[in-house]
Amino acid sequence: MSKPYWTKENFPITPNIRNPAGSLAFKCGQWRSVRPVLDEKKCTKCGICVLHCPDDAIAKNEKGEIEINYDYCKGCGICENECPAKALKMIIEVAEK
Amino acid sequence: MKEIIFHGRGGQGAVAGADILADAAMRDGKYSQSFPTFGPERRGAPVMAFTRIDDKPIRVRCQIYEPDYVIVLDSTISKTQNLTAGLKPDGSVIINTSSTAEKVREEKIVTQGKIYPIDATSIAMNIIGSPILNTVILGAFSAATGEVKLKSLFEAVENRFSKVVAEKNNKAMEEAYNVVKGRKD
Amino acid sequence: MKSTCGDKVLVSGHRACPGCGAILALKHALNALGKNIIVHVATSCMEVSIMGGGVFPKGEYPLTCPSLHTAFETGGAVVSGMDAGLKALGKREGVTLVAIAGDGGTADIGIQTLSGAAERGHDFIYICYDNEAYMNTGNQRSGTTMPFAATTTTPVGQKKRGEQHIQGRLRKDMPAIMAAHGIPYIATASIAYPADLTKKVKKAANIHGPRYIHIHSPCATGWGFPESKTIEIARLAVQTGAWVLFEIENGELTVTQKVAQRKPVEDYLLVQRRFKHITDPEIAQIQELVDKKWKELGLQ
Amino acid sequence: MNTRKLMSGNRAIAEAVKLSEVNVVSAYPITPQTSIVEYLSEFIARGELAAEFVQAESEFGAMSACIGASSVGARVFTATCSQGLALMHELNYVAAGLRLPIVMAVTNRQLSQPLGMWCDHSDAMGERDSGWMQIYVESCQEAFDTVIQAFKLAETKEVLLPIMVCLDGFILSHTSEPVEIPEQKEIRDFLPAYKPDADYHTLLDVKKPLAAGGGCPPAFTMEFDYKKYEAQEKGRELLRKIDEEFGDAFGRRYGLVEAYKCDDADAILVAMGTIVGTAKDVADKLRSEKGWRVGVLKLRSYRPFPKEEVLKAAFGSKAVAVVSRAISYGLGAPVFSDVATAMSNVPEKPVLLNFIAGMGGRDVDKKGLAAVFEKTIKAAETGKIENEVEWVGLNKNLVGG
Repeated sequence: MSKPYWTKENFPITPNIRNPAGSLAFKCGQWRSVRPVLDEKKCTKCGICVLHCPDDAIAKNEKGEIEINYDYCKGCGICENECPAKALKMIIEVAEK
Repeated sequence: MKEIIFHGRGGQGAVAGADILADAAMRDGKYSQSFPTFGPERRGAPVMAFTRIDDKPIRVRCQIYEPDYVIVLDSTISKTQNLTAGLKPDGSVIINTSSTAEKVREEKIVTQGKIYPIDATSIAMNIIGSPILNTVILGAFSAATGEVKLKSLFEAVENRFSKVVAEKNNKAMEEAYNVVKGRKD
Repeated sequence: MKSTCGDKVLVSGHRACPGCGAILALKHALNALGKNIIVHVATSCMEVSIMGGGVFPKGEYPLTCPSLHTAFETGGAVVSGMDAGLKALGKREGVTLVAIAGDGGTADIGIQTLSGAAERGHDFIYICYDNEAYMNTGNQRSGTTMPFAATTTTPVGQKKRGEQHIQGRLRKDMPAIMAAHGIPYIATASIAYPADLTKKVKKAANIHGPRYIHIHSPCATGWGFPESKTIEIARLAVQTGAWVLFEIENGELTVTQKVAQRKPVEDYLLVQRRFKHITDPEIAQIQELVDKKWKELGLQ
Repeated sequence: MNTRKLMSGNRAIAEAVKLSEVNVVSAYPITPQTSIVEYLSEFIARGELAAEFVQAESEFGAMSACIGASSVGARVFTATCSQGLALMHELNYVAAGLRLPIVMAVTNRQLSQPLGMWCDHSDAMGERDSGWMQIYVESCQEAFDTVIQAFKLAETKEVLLPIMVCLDGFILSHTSEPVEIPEQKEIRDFLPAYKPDADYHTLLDVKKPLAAGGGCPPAFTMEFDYKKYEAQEKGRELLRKIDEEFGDAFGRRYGLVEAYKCDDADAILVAMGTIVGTAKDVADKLRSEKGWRVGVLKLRSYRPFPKEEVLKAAFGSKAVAVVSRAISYGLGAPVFSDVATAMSNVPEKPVLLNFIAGMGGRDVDKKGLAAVFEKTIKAAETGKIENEVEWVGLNKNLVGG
């Protein structure tokens, strides 16, 4: 759990949030019950999964490879459904320690 | 404090007249207040407007029930309204009419108070060229009551209208002033 | 893996449902506009996802641009005030004002302020994300709900067959209403066609005056389909002609996504729980309305 | 050099808004507010005021636009009344909660039904608890001066709440009287430009992105409510201070209340707005003609409520009559409740009388107010009241009572 971004000494007059992109601290991946797994052999690096991911949890790295950020992936499965190469597969989430 | 009620019909300038009188009184160094009847104003319908003048700040803000003066822009209103309702016993009425004070009283257009008739319509038509009555009758009011200086009325009119319009109005106002003054002296 | 926002306006960690269509609409639109925007978000799913109660205490705000929420029906008027305020302060240059609202906030409760702002000619982009009902409060019908759709206020029973608005229309035609205001740019878009959507938003960004973009954004929860199918359903809406992608630039209408082989509308309807009660004659009625709209748009 | 001009209450408001150098005016026309926005539109058209005017599609839109403009850092003014103010209701709470220092003139007018456009305070009373401050004025000069004071107070960091300047519809909005207008420079010295701080205010700035107006869970909502409460409490003190500063600069002071001849009074009449002036004349007359020791307490600041001043003025009196131009159906009158609240923990309090007067433009004349004083003096002597609620000027032939 991250802390409130204000302090007691500095309690604001409105619940306005002065913290752009502060949501990156919120690991919404914990909502997930299924997770996408990438078969790198099948992946054509077309980027369709990147485009359609509602949680911005899939990106291409410097080498152009697809990487899934499980911190934010909510496991909707759009990537699996839209992948033209069938390189993504949803599997049941296992409890992480 | 002096309280004045204007009677007129929508479009005759009763409301502006009350304003000009209050403005002139202010220019005399007095305190003043003017206000219209609070309601929808329609052309031709009878309207009232009010002015208060005093040497000290005016605090009262209710309607005027016992005026010191009544200014009548249109005597035909007497058919439907008692023009002098509540008029103080020593009050005066300045009325736009081509008739005399005696006739006005005889015909029960005005039933009480001292009457100052002034043919404001003729003066306005001759000098201004249109039946603008409020400034003309204020000239007569100044002469009849001495409650406001003619010079201050001139200034108030100049402040309100363009130069050309103000000049004509002031000329007509002065004419009415002189008519009443002449009659008095 | 490290997260960076780069040039993104919407980043991860928002509170939209898994597979949300509306957040995709915002992702494409806002990222296309860039950070020099001030956004008003009307009360809606997206408002809650971006700045709902859970977001405040820890400041978990998923945008990199300033945003304001006031109420449900205020978008057009609030951006009018922003437009006037920035102009009066000499700070108007370089800032794009964006009003975001759902279909209810646009077609129903917010139509007055939107109409006023459009008619006065304020400089703003209005984005309506359309999920065809009040999803934030749990799926009540709105002015853009399709005929026969079951919602919680148009349930199906012995006496009622789901949404039953006046005959002859698929939904309240917001783009046509905005076109009647004579504003310089109007577009429809779909989350299934992000390139088309992005292109339209970028085009709008380079035009001054009121601009209106209406984005079809299916809702897995409200419509009743698996959350993995959001894009597929949105695509079916376009492929069956139930949603047409076009733009109206200075009064000139262009269909931007032509569908060569239009699929029957039942392909779109039958995969959604909200239409599971629908009968063949009812499907035929909807098909007729789709055909009619196509004809109006000069399509086959 | 001051200029002294004859002008209506509405004109005085518009002149003050002009000299406050507002950036944005957004409003929707409604009688009797209309001439305020007409004057402002004229000032803008003539180039005398460098502001943007947005005539919104409704009062609801007008307040929304005011919020939008204020949230990007503009000094903002609006005006409305009656149905218009009621239509703004939802957004009034939003403006206060976002802590936006918007100033609004309210030309107090009755609320329909029955339909009418005449004065009473029902409209502003409906917004009493919205977080806005409310100041009621008695004269055109006070209307002018209060707008200037209101911008200064609203924009003070410890306050940051919107303020309504309430003037009686028609009775003041359309009454002309001499008003002293200071020079622009003098006003600017007193009221410098509004400079919101992006780290504190609700300010939408692309260089310092923030999310404003979002949700807040129950664990924190009361704390923000407390902040607004605290701002009104501090605002009470700050209005006293700003009024003093204004007095030093311009020679006119109003206080949070005006206690007129209350020091030795047995009976005190409490009122707001234009009733006060008439009541002062009546009090003087009764003092000289009947020898009654009567006084008048004008409530100028209604929110924040001037608790200390009310207690101080009422101290030593035997009866206090509250004359309200509004009704709280099922109880009595809101202003009476407020005065009673202020006195609730005072051990030896005067008898309190609850009068409703001037509803829907019913003239509150000298006769009516003299009757109020008479009843109050009687209560001062006997320590008893005749009726829990008294209706002044009610035609009892028609409705009994």
